[in-house]
Amino acid sequence: MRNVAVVGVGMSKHVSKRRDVNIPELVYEAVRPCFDETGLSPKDIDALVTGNMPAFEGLNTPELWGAGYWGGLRKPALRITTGGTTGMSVAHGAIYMVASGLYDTVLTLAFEKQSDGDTTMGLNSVGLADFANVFEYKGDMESVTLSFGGAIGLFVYQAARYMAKSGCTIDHFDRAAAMLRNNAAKNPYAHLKQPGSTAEDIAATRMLTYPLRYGHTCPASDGAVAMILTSEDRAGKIADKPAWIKGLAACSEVATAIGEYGGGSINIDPTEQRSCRFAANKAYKMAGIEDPTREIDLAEPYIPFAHLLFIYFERLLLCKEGDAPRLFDEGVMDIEGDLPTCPSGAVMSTNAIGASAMERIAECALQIMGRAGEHQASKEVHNAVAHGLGGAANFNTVTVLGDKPNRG
Amino acid sequence: MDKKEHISVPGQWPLSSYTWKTERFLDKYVEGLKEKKILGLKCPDCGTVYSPPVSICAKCHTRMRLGEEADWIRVSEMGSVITYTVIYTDVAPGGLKDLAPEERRFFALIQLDDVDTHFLTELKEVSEGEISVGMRVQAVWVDEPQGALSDLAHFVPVEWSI
Amino acid sequence: MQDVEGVVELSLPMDAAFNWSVGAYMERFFGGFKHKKFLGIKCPDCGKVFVPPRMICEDCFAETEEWLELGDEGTVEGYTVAYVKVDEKTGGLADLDEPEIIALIKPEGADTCLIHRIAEANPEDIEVSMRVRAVWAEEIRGELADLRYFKPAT
Amino acid sequence: MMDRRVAIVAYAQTSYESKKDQSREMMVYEAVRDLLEMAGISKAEVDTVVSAQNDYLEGRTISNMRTVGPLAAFMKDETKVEMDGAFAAFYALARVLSGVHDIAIVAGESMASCYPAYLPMTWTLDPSFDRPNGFLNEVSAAAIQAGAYMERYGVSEEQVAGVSVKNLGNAAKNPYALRKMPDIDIDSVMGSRMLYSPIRELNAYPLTDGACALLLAAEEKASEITDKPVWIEGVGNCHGYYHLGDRDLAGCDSLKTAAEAAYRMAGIKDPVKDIDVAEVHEDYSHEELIFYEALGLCKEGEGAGLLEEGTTAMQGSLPVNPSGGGLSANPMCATGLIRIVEAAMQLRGEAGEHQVPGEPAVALAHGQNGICAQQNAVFILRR
Repeated sequence: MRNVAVVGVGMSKHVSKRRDVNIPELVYEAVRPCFDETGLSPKDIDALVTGNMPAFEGLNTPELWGAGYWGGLRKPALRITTGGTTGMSVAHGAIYMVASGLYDTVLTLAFEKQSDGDTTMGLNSVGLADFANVFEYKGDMESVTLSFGGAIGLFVYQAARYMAKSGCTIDHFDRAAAMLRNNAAKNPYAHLKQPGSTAEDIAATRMLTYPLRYGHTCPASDGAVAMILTSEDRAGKIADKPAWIKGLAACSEVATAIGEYGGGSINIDPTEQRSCRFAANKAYKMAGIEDPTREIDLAEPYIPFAHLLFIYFERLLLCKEGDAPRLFDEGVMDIEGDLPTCPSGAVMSTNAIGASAMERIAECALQIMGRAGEHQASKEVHNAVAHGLGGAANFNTVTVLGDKPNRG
Repeated sequence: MDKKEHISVPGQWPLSSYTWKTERFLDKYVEGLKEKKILGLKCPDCGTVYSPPVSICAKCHTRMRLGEEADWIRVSEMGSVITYTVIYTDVAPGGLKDLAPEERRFFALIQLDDVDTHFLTELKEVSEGEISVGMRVQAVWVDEPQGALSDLAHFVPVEWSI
Repeated sequence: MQDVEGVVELSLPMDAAFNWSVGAYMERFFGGFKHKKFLGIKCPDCGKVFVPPRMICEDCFAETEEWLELGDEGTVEGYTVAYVKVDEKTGGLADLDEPEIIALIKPEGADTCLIHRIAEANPEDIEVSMRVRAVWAEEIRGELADLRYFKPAT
Repeated sequence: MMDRRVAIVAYAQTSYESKKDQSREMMVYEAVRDLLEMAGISKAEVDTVVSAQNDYLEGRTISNMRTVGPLAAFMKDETKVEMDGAFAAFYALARVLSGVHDIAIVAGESMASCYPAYLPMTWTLDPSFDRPNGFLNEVSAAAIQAGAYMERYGVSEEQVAGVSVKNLGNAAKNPYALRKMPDIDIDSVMGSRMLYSPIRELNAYPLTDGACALLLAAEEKASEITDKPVWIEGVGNCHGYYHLGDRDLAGCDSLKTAAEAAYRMAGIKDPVKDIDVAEVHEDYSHEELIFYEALGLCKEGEGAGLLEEGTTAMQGSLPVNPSGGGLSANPMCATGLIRIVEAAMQLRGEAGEHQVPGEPAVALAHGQNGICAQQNAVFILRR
């Protein structure tokens, strides 16, 4: 694949309600800084690749409306939507546009304006048809609705099994949440900032559904992210220190917990995340990374719930299975640690859903460029891994970034 | 961000205007439940056993043979807890309300013996201290099965083991 | 092997509700309705005047800034006579009792058109470049519904 | 511009119906099963899967979550383009060109019998004005466009009806088509129910259930799979103005730009001479005339003449839509992909009764997205 560089990154501030702007205007706040910082204008852009979580805002293909606001008029356009993974699936689309040789410089962006929409019904609509069949065959609807109230429904099952397999406790989740809240406080784009948050503060929040507490969950945000990607021959002219795309992969399994139309699911163990390991292996191989535990300097996994910090640290092959809680205890994942993980504060602190997975790449790029500011990792970042999660924890996407392009 | 009243326009996504269609892969399964039998459906290509059944095997991209007697097998009423949850809160007017310990309910993903899939069910006759991943459980039937998914009322811990 | 025939058809009585922010530019546009005027906005680069107003000129990628008062008259640039409408529930095309005129109308002083209804006119009397004038609600609130329809400006 | 040669090596279509007696999952499964069967490969050999689906057509968000199995995408690098299928093919092409993937499944599908007909497209409208006003929808927008085109160039309703007569007559020979009308004439179009003037029922696409799939392969794999590869020589893709009131409705600038890009890449100098057969994605009959002009098959305003002189008829020198086009079947998200598949079938000489004469060597296929073809994708194929 042709080398691809991230040369511009822009993000809007993320808050719970931006009632003063419409969707194209909100996204423009992420796009404008990309152009300002690179000195490029839409004339320099060959294509636009976009997406958001479909069906959350009640707008069908909002790019039809917005792309002109973002410099996309008369450009090739591609809308990609895959659920929670959307932001990274979109970025992968943009990477392939450049890697294919079809285009040289591509603007990519992802967004969500949750305050316009009905997130709960949006999420429920994932399974409406499946639940309808359970209803049709006179299943116990109460158990379905009680145990699947929103996205948390699935993740509690995952968290409980991970605890049993790894031997970690809810206390780990409390401390992970506190670390992420503190990291977010250093990130100017983050939504939920709680400087000085402690594990005790998190532990004092209400248990929603065992084993996850309110303090282990993510907010609903309005926000957007944009990036400019370009080919190797152009990158040096645009940015002094671009971040390079070294590897990418996605992998899809079937949904866990409730199968299609109420059928059984072969995705038996929701903590196994075989698709994540599979994608990570492929992406590392492309990047020439043989031992991610040593060669990866920083990770931005997709963590909307606290327990996922441990699961994805392991499934991204950054340690042996079951070791994540111990490494966390040793401070490895801290901003000052050996393998800083989610210095941005993660999706747990900022969740404009469609944008979230692209923000993982954007955050890795900022860290490699040395432009993360207060949440810049202490160690020098040569290689970083970004991750996206979607569907019913059955879509995984992985992107490996580095400070040097691939050779050979 | 700001306190000013902003103009917004209301709208709807009328999900009630949609129809979804699915194959009748649960017909024979609920017929089995009526006779207090749990049936599984075996993929004719890779042999994966689904219970409840499905119409397509994702693993090997094969259409399941819903009309083929030989592919339907009776499976065990016993299985293991893959994972579980305890419901601590419920939706109430004005937000969530905490449930008292005796009101809390248990749900689990269960994998039946001889089956390659899991499904969601309620666990009863169990306490928060007892429930665990890997716990052996067995099916409890309603007294008079109707040929409905709810005939398989819930699961309880297995009191004995071999 | 006997195949299992037919499908299960499912539906559920559930809808999702939304509330879209119109943004600062459209808020100001609706503010103009209080004075029975269309407000347009001009691109600082190419000078094009947009109605409805918007933040960006797509051609120039420039932020618009200069607001213009355009009155409430315009010309018909295109139209259709509707014999049906989209049913809000089924989405199908349901017959209208009376045909309705839907037109592209370019407000005087604007370079773009908006789409609205023309009433107090027979379909056969409508033609491209005829002048029309807005008819406003009796009680003006500064919202979309203030603009009821257009009629021929004779 | 393309470092690697990529070919269409297999294709599959379901029959197009107004109400299929199966789930959309089974419909997709059958299309992909037939595709793999034609290619003679197993799921294991596929590297990546790109689907075209729209959540407002499916009535559930993350609509690709439940089609992983049917798409043969289990444990694959799978993704979804929420646009017409031609754009999914465009993305899959980029994936193979990058060298990361060698074999890609592309599939598009929808079931109009399950979604509320014309409502999903109204949800693409500006929520601060056009959507709450309720005047605009895809049909009324198309009618305003048809009126603008006819007014500009003095084209009559009968001339526009000629497109329906050609396409629906062609469709009678296409085994997959939904609307087959071997005996159609101008009078039957002019006598059909008036919807929004000048658009009548037979000027508009039929609501359709259906799925379509194709297989792309890099050169070295293509020769293993087929001895009749159809090469993708050029692609173009373009996003145009959103607001109907901003556009020059009598033309289609974004298609013109997309076509120019595709021609440049494929080395097409004179489309009329260089292209042997075309499949365009028209939702309404007047669109096909506008598309002739935007594609450079004739001068602006001469689309009706091109049709009338028979150039675009099945036996003409540049047949357009021998399959019957979107007027004969329009499963949204699949329609543009069907155009690519039909074009490939023509180049392989496998179109059966609707095969055009003269062993075509170069074909054009087109897909559109958004109201009045706001976004367009163009493919140039060569056998």
